[in-house]
Amino acid sequence: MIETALKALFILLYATFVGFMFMGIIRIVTARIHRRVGPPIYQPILDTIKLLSKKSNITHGLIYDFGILYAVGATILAVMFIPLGSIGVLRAYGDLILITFLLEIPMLGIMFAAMSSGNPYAGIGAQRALLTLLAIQVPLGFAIVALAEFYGTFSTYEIVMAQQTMGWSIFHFPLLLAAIAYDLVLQAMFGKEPFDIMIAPGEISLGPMVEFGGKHMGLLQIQHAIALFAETLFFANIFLGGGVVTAFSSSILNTIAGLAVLLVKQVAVLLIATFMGAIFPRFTIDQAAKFYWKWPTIIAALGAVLASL
Amino acid sequence: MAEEVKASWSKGEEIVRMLLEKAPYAEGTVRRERRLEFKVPADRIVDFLRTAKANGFELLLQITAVDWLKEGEIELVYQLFSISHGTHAMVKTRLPRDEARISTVMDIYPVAETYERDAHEFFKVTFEGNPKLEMPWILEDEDREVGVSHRKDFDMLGYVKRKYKLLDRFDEDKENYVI
Amino acid sequence: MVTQEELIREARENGMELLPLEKDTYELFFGPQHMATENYSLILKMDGHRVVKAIANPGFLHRGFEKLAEYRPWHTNIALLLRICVPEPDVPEAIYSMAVDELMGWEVPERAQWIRTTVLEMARVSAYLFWMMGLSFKLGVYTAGQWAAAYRERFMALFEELTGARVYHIYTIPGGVRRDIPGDKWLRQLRDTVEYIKDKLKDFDNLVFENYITYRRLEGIGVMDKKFALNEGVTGPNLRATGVPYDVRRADPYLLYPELDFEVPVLKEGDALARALVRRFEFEQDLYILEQLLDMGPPSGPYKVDHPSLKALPRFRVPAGDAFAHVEATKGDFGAYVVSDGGNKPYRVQIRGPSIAHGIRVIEQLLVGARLADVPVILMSLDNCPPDIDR
Amino acid sequence: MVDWRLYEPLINFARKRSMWIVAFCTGCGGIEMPPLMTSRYDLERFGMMPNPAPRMADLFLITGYVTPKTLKRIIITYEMQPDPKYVLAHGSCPLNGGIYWDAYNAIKHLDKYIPVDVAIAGCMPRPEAVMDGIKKIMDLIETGKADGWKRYKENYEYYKKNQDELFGEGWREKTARRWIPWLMGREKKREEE
Amino acid sequence: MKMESVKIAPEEKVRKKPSFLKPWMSLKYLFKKPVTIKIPYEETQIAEKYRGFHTLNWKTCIGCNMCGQICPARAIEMTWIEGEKRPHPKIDYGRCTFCQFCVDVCPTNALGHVEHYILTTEWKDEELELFDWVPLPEEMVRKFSDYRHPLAKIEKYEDGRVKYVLRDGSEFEFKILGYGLKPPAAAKPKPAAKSAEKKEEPNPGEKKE
Repeated sequence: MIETALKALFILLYATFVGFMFMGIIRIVTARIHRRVGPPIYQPILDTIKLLSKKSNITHGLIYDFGILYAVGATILAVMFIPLGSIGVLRAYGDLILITFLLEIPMLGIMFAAMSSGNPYAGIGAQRALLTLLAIQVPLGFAIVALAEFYGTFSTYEIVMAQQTMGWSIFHFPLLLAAIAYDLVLQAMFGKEPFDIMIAPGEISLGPMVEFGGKHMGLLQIQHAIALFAETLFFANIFLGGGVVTAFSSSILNTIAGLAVLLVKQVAVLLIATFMGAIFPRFTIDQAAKFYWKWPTIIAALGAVLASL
Repeated sequence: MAEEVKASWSKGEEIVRMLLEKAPYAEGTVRRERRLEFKVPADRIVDFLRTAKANGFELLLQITAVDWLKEGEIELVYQLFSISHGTHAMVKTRLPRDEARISTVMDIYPVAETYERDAHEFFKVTFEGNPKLEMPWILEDEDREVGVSHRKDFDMLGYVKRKYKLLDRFDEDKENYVI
Repeated sequence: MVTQEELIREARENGMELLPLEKDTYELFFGPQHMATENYSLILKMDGHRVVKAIANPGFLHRGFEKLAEYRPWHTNIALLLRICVPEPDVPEAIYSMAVDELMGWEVPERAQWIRTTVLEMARVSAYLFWMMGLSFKLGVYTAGQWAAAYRERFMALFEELTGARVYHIYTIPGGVRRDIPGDKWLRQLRDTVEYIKDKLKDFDNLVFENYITYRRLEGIGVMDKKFALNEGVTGPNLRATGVPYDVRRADPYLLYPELDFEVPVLKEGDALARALVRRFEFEQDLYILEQLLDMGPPSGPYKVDHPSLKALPRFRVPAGDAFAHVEATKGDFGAYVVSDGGNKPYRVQIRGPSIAHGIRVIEQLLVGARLADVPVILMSLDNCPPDIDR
Repeated sequence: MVDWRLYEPLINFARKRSMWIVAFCTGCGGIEMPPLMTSRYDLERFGMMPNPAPRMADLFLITGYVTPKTLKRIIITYEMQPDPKYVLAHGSCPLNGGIYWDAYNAIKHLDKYIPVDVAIAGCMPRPEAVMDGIKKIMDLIETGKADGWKRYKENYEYYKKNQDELFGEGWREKTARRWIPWLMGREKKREEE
Repeated sequence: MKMESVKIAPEEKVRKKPSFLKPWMSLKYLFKKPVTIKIPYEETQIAEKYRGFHTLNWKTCIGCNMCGQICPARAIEMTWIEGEKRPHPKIDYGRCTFCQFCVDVCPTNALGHVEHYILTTEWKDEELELFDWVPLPEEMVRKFSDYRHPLAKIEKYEDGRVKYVLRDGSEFEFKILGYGLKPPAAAKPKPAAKSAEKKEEPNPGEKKE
């Protein structure tokens, strides 16, 4: 029991820290493409400390506070279900659909909070977030179905284990299609261009986040960091073979090596998203929905059909 | 030298002649190359601008109001530009200062609505038929109530002193200035 | 807290008609504290994410230039009036100076004309870079925006060398310019910069003007037709994007433009994409014009009129009369109407910013039916500059 | 109970290195903001970036002159920002009117209406000068001397009196309701027909 | 709607082709050197004759008030200083727009300008005094090469004495007799009126806070 609790704590701390580093990496890489120096890598941590140390805090009622906690809680729960190399707390129950669901519902929590603030921009942002959520469901579902059909299981851990013998998922053609679709979906989950429609600073002033300040925003930053970690981790697990290393005799070394391998894969996923974000303008919401229901859906559906053959 | 240019721009003379034929109530001159000037009585301005637009003056660039305090008149200058003739034209008209009313030219040049709002705000010229004159424009309500305007008799410095109290941070009485 | 009944009662007492907004619409105050509008406000009535009605609310930058100019000596007004157009402050300087030159009957020396033309073109290029930055930021390609802002700095440095200030140059004065070109080194630098920007334009093409998503975003929004544009007093690239080849540099030539060779881009569609492409092409043409000017080289001679009244500026007087001068700015037709009564201060100065036509009625009509996401893009594709409107 | 004073240096460091700026170009100095924020001078090295929402912003740059119409929005925006918040006034105009010393529509002394922490000279200030001002604010934050937000709370009556004197009582409500009849106008006509 | 001599660009030159792949080309800048100038750690090059703070040659200034007349912001006030025959301009950087028309019109070239442009103060009345000064001679300003305002502090005394403390510690002291074009109250006979006027001056600063 204590071991499980310790593991959970470790995962949480690791996820938060690495998530913040990921945020820093995104900012630095974006800055380099912009031809500038960019902030130090620990900048998101400073931002969060500053936000949490704000002296005044505005709240708009119970739902407003609850929504954020809900988002943070759901994200933490999602991290627990995803196998992190050989460490895992609830990985045995790590159902693909469950994790996908848990990765999406933080958006709902933020939306609750945003809606209760009464700011029209937050309302528009929440609408857009909802539509984005709706739009990504279809390709996401097909991608998951493709995975499940191919491996014959819904368990993430089993998929990771299966990849150790069969090779990474993306080396199989049907799953490559699913991976491409899923990567496009990830772009929306990260909130990066061309699908950062719900934030859209130039249009609706950060959308749902417009009313958050101080500690609420600080918590959201933490949530964002963990979510970043969880999403990349999930992708690395189901498509890039996860981080199972058995080369060393010591289990601790194996674990560390597994984490390192995972980290490299996660950063790769992150970089692709960053690159795409740096060079594409933002879609409008109807264009994004149409896009998701067209290309990624077709690709993912093709993958699912091929996988089931 | 300027005289020569004026004389040599025969195309301008032609345009003026053509316009004056259709609008005999106006006076027109060629100032220099690509600068025409018309003087129109205030009650015929709509007719004149309609004629002008039909004859190639497509753009209304601005409506300028000039307050001639000594004459007691407000001069409205309609800056037209003709793309087809490649010339600019000022259409000038004069209104009495105390009762500055003129009919709007919105139905000819819709953009005049904006310019008229501007002229109404700062020169208190009433353009009959413009529905948006009373709409908030640049000034705030409190300024409008006090009567801020660009007319010559508006005492700007006095108003500024009343409104902002202290004028100078470092020196209370910078009245010592001579300009 | 005021209840709704109280509000309604109060409104009725004050003669305000307060009707409940239709059920499925809501108001949105778009600006001035907003990234897409620079201190300019739009009041939108929204139905979902479509705009039902838009009202422009200018005046946040109003300082009463036209009144202030009546209190300051002729030359000093340069330092004041250039604040009307912040992205390209040389344009108000130039038009005011041209109008005063006409009133004085001065023929500006050739060297001064060359410098003025060069400064105007440099201002155009840097303003276009600024516009590119704005468009990219509003579209969400932050990369291009960051580059554009960085490359614009090269022109700022050149301006600094030439005029002694980065943004507010206060350089063009009636009768010529304030100081001479700092030397051949500056000309070489200018040529290098032009080459550099020309090279970098390819990157902008790749990233913005040939980007698939840019096309999806810009196509078919904010469509104007020729008749509408002419009626609404639209000028500049916005008018050319509807198919009217009106360019002040050709229609009413000034300075050295009759001798220069450049093409006027004209497109038919009149949507945001056409406006963006027209602007992009003009940017290229401006670089070409700068090259021609450099090939021409500055003519020798004085850089300002030799006139005794320029010795004692506070007592500089202008004969009575009025004059209108206008130039082609990146935003459109920028004009000044100057009236003198023979005194040492102008009797009346009116500056005609292009945005007064673009920013009020055109915006209000183009936005009806647009998506909320298109609002910043339409604003930017019209290149609306609020200080022009407010003055 | 944790003694937060122990963490004060860390918190102050975080505050000084992560100032988010309200995206509000109040005047002509706004044109020098893009070079400062973007690749050329890149303020993000210090963790500063323009933030569209005032609720999470710390630093308010008053970029140049302020007209009464803008000042109303500035005050509202300033009050929306969470404490601690800092104000940096650019150039001559907020200090003593600048070139608009006799303009009927420009504020002469900004500090009568909202507290200002740092003043910089210039018209308009070069990016380097703005950077110097920001550096100064950073120093003040580190030593805990950037107390504009405290002053605003303590002397609220003074500021409110000045604001009300300029705009008239009840200006907030008046400004909010100003446009309602014009938003409705067309609907009413349609109903009548 | 034809205009003579307009060269219209062919449409295909204006138009571009949308592409999905070309934007990826811009990723090459990931590995290029940033263009950032790292202020404040890196010095930027200021152009020669950049319009910065003023300098005044106290010996050649004839107090003609040409600068005061041309100033668009009325930032210049003629100041009578003890020991000087003619008044000298006092420049208020709370108003100055750095147009330097005053330098252009100065008949004896006494008023000049340097490239220095940085003046940053806390918003406190005693520090804001720095914004209002009688310019110092050029060599005293040029001494500092970091483009900052030369003064560290301005101390004002009751009797009109003003002490400028430069940033290197040296001091510059003089006594202000009064303002305006005319000699203040006939200079000598009525010192009482003068001091009354001067007492008024530091007061508003103290009153406010």
